[in-house]
Amino acid sequence: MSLCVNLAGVELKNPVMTASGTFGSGAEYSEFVDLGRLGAVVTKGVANVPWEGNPTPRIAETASGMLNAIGLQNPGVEVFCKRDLPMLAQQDTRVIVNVCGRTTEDYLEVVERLADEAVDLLEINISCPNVKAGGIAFGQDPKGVERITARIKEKARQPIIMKLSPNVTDITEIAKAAEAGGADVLSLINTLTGMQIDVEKQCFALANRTGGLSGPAIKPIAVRMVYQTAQAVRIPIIGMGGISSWEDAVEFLLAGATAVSVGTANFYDPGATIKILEGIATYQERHGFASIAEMVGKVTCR
Amino acid sequence: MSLCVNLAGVELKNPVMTASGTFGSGAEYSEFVDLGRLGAVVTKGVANVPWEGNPTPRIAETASGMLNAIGLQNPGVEVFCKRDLPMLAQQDTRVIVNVCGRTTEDYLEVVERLADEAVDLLEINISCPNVKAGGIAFGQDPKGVERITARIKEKARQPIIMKLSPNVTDITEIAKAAEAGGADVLSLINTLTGMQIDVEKQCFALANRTGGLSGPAIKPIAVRMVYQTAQAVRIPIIGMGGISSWEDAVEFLLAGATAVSVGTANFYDPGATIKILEGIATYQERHGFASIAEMVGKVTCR
Amino acid sequence: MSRQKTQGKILEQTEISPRIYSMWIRVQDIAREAKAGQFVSLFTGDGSKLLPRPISICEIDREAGKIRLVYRVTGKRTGTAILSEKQAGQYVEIMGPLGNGFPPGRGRRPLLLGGGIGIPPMLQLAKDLKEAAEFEEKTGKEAVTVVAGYRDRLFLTEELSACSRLYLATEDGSVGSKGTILDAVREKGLEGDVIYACGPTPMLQAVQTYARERGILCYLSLEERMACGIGACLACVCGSREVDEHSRVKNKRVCKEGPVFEASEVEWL
Amino acid sequence: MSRQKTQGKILEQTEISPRIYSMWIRVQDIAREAKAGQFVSLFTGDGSKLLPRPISICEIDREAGKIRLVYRVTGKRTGTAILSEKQAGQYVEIMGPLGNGFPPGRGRRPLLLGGGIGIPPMLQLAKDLKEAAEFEEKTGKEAVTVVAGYRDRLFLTEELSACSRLYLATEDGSVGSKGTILDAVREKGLEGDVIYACGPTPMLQAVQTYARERGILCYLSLEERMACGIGACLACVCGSREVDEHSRVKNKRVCKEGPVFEASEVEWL
Ligand SMILES: Cc1cc2nc3c(=O)[nH]c(=O)nc-3n(C[C@H](O)[C@H](O)[C@H](O)COP(=O)(O)OP(=O)(O)OC[C@H]3O[C@@H](n4cnc5c(N)ncnc54)[C@H](O)[C@@H]3O)c2cc1C
Ligand SMILES: Cc1cc2nc3c(=O)[nH]c(=O)nc-3n(C[C@H](O)[C@H](O)[C@H](O)COP(=O)(O)OP(=O)(O)OC[C@H]3O[C@@H](n4cnc5c(N)ncnc54)[C@H](O)[C@@H]3O)c2cc1C
Ligand SMILES: Cc1cc2nc3c(=O)[nH]c(=O)nc-3n(C[C@H](O)[C@H](O)[C@H](O)COP(=O)(O)O)c2cc1C
Ligand SMILES: Cc1cc2nc3c(=O)[nH]c(=O)nc-3n(C[C@H](O)[C@H](O)[C@H](O)COP(=O)(O)O)c2cc1C
Ligand code: FES
Ligand code: FES
Repeated sequence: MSLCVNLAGVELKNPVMTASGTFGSGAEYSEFVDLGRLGAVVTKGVANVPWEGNPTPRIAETASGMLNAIGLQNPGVEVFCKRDLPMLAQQDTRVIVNVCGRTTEDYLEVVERLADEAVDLLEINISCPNVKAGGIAFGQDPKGVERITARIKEKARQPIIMKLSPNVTDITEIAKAAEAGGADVLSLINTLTGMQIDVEKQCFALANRTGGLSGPAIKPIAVRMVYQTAQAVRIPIIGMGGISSWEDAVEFLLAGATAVSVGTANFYDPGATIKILEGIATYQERHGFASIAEMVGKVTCR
Repeated sequence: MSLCVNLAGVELKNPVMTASGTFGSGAEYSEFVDLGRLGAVVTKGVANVPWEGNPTPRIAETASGMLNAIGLQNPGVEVFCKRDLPMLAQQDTRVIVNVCGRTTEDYLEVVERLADEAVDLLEINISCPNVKAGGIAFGQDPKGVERITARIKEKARQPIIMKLSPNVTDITEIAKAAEAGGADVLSLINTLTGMQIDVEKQCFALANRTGGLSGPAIKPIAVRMVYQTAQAVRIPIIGMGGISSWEDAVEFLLAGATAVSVGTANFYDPGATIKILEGIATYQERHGFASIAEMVGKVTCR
Repeated sequence: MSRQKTQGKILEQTEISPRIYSMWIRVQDIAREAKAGQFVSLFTGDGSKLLPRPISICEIDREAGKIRLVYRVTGKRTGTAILSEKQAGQYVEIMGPLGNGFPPGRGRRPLLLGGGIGIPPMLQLAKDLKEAAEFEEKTGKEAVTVVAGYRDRLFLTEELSACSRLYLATEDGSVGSKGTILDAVREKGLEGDVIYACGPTPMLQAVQTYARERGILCYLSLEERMACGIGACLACVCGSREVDEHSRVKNKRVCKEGPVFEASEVEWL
Repeated sequence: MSRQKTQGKILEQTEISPRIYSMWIRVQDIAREAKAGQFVSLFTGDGSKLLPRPISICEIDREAGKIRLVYRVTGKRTGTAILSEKQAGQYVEIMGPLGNGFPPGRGRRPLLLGGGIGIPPMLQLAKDLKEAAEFEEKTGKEAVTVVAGYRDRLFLTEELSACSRLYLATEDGSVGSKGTILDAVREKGLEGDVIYACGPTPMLQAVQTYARERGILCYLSLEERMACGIGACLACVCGSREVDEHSRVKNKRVCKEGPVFEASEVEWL
């Protein structure tokens, strides 16, 4: 019985990863989680230069979820390589760097800078709803998605994961465009654009007005999109959106994801990833699946 | 201090309505709610002929929400006019009939049949995710939306409300298309397409596989879409999606909705509409708004 | 316009068998109106689990203004798990009584068949039927036959045997007949001329066939996922033989026209 | 890798002033490590309210392995409302201690300024400072000056006056000085050479200016919305004067580098 999964030739010891932006660089959660037990650590988005992010308030709680508009604050790829990567390289886990940018050139600069670093995969965030330029603007139009994917694929030394936005009419169209552009793997979903208003102050709850909705609230949308995408493309999918328990993670695997990322759940249970991992293992055994691959996409009708 | 609102020349005594499909024809909830206190009752979708709907299970609970795939079961417009309308006509409230169809002709048939009935407004559902033909297929493409809106507007004796789907990349584009087609009012949002999987049975939780996500979980998305749409069109908006409390309702008004519909909340609190109505009135007084119109779109930055 | 969801005070909460809980709730209005076979909607109080949990009324104490519910905790982190953590003295949101109860079936010899978590509603029914039989001057509890089918662990047997001739069936045969309630009926040669049944769908299907073959009047209490519980949302339909008056298609609402249907009305999909 | 969210047993829950609750929680690990000025994350237990509620530690009883939190219920249906309904004997999910506490400021005369729900963390600090002063053989409680500002209703005054020279300010002047804590400081001519302040942002801004103008060392305890509470999500940043070592932009994390900052570091946005 094996928990290994394979993403574009990179073997992960198990399918449980962290969702970008919810796990810092890994260092903060290492007090709570043995990083070496995770399939992979996915870092916060990294840009070519330091980004300030948005003013506060940057988050708001919503029913079974939250809105965030961090705005991709990050110290830039240079600091990241010198400070954060060495710590990650010491861990017995795969390292996936999430890459963000305002222009295609920004992305390329980061991707090239990471070429010779100890990074296993690159996750390209073309779906952040919280920045003015770049981010989601790239991720909502199939032609644009194909173009930027191809440009990045050309330069990337590591396999690339394109991270897709759920704020689209037809996720399969976007997914197929990324595949056509040469994506090795797809990550979905990023957050759904949302808004909260403070009715007593009559103002937006977030300084940025809108933010990205994450957490259990969005899980049904995420599962649907993973399922639809799995029917439409041949490359592997990393599923995420509201995963809090092993049952949630298995739901994504059955829907067609090869691996899963745990995001918002880390905030209310720093040990969530490990509990999920253990739950998947027990489930796998109970149902007699020899490998995770056997579970992937196994949902059927009644 | 007045609670009245005006939708395309039709005066409602207050901005609180029921969301289609969650309140039956009104009769069922009349044991719990004095229908005469509501701004309007919006009926379950009505088609030209009886519809069977989908097989069960038709619903599933999700975190702070639910999925439904009722599939627009309805007894057809003929039975509706003879059995349900007379009861509604006796209530001191506005009657809004939600209209569904598989083809444009289906919609037109219903609209024409209702021309001389005691119906104040028609709400045209071009956004149901749970039927194979019609429904959402009409609601995701701007050209299609404009075309069907224009066809219906031509025939409709009552003002028409176009009910929009949130499963789109850009809600303002769809909203503008409906406005261009002659819509008098917009309703948003309908449900978001979602899926749930039973991990022990390894099957879809709903017989229909996918269903529409409603309830508090989707409120941030709905508020955002109402806000964006209010910036983009000049016709009034009926806001809905997860409204459970008066605070939620006020959030939609501040975001730019002229009236609000209460849907899923009826299921867990049959008296929700009245509590919301009373809460809005208190809020209005506390903040010294002379009319609801003064509150509409009043959200500001910090 | 007078009905509302209300707060019921929990008077007693006991685990009467592994993961099976019995809860007595003080809720005057419901106790006053309730009939055997009706159900209530319980709400979890947790903001993430909003839908009602439909639970059959197991016993009614009209004088004391209280009702008893017996329910199964279906898993960890479920709504019923949350309900089971509430303690005597706390309140639970409740709405009801909902649906239609079991029709009396006067003058007939009743045979009550309950399977698993379908057993609880049989208790109030048995009590009512026994009382009716006594009123008609028949021999009290001998007039009512109950067959209760369990997987392995028993519950409510004392209460049931106090008001009926009780037969048991268990899957492994550890107590009573081995097999299903129908196995017990056959083994013991039990008879009746009106059947009331509640339990899992395969059991109800078997009972439907059994009754049809013998031409016995039969009532089935059905289960379906519910959202409103009052007939408005059309979530909970079951197939009906005839085009239904309300739906104009062959769909009856379990919460409104049911949960109890005459077996011949029901068409399984 | 040893830290986790844990279950703390509620030992006492009291409403000490309208909508202000005091809760003693048994939670050994936190009590052992905690310092004045640190905070904990409390979780509501409700599946719809997932984010932590950051609450300052008000008192620490290391021997008994318990901590005291004093918190305000901010409205109906809020997370704090749910927390306030829990009773002694029940458990609450808790994580901590988090952030950095108040630095000792040895040998100086401390002036503690607490406004509203910023008062609670001043209690443990005052106790610690009094003890330190006694150790340095200064006149116990006279060595510590606390000014507590309230809207109208008081709380924690007995505990504070037991370990400090306590001055009060109320908005309407019903008790103590009329106005803000700084009005009280001026009115009573209070002095100190290290200031510790916690309270609403406008108060902290005024204290920052006051300290700067007088060249007094000053520590502010800041508030910001939090998601992770441990420095990972970057939700809770505040503007800092210098480019921060972690962020490489002028953003410090209130949960990690804070919640206590030297006043001169903080740049309000
Ligand atoms: C008319 C009627 C009477 C019932 N009487 C009893 C009874 O007396 N005792 C008892 O233990 N159970 C009874 N049930 C079944 C009971 O409603 C479910 O076991 C319960 O709703 C499961 O909720 P949960 O919180 O444990 O599960 P969750 O998994 O948290 O439930 C998720 C959702 O699915 C629904 N659901 C899950 N299983 C069922 C089911 N079998 N039937 C209907 N809805 C379901 C829940 O109501 C909820 O909306 C009855 C059902 C019906 C329809
Ligand atoms: C370091 C720190 C220490 C604090 N110490 C105390 C204390 O000792 N006593 C006390 O009463 N309060 C304290 N607060 C404020 C307290 O965290 C909020 O009042 C509380 O989170 C509000 O939650 P709620 O459930 O009442 O409101 P809800 O409206 O249900 O909260 C919704 C969301 O907003 C967040 N939120 C709302 N108001 C605030 C706020 N003012 N600051 C941060 N997050 C907020 C909540 O944490 C939650 O995520 C402290 C805040 C911080 C940052
Ligand atoms: C606070 C926060 C910050 C995030 N930052 C990033 C980011 O930098 N890059 C990215 O691709 N996604 C980011 N995300 C999106 C998550 O990686 C994930 O796609 C999303 O939250 C859905 O998963 P969840 O519901 O499990 O959180 C962020 C999410 C949150 C909540
Ligand atoms: C059970 C159910 C049935 C619905 N049926 C209809 C329908 O017939 N026509 C329609 O336009 N919308 C229908 N809707 C969508 C609602 O009217 C509403 O747009 C949506 O549920 C969001 O609001 P809510 O979150 O308050 O429920 C239905 C929703 C639910 C939950
Ligand atoms: S549950 Fe809504 S109609 Fe039965
Ligand atoms: S709350 Fe996450 S960094 Fe401070």
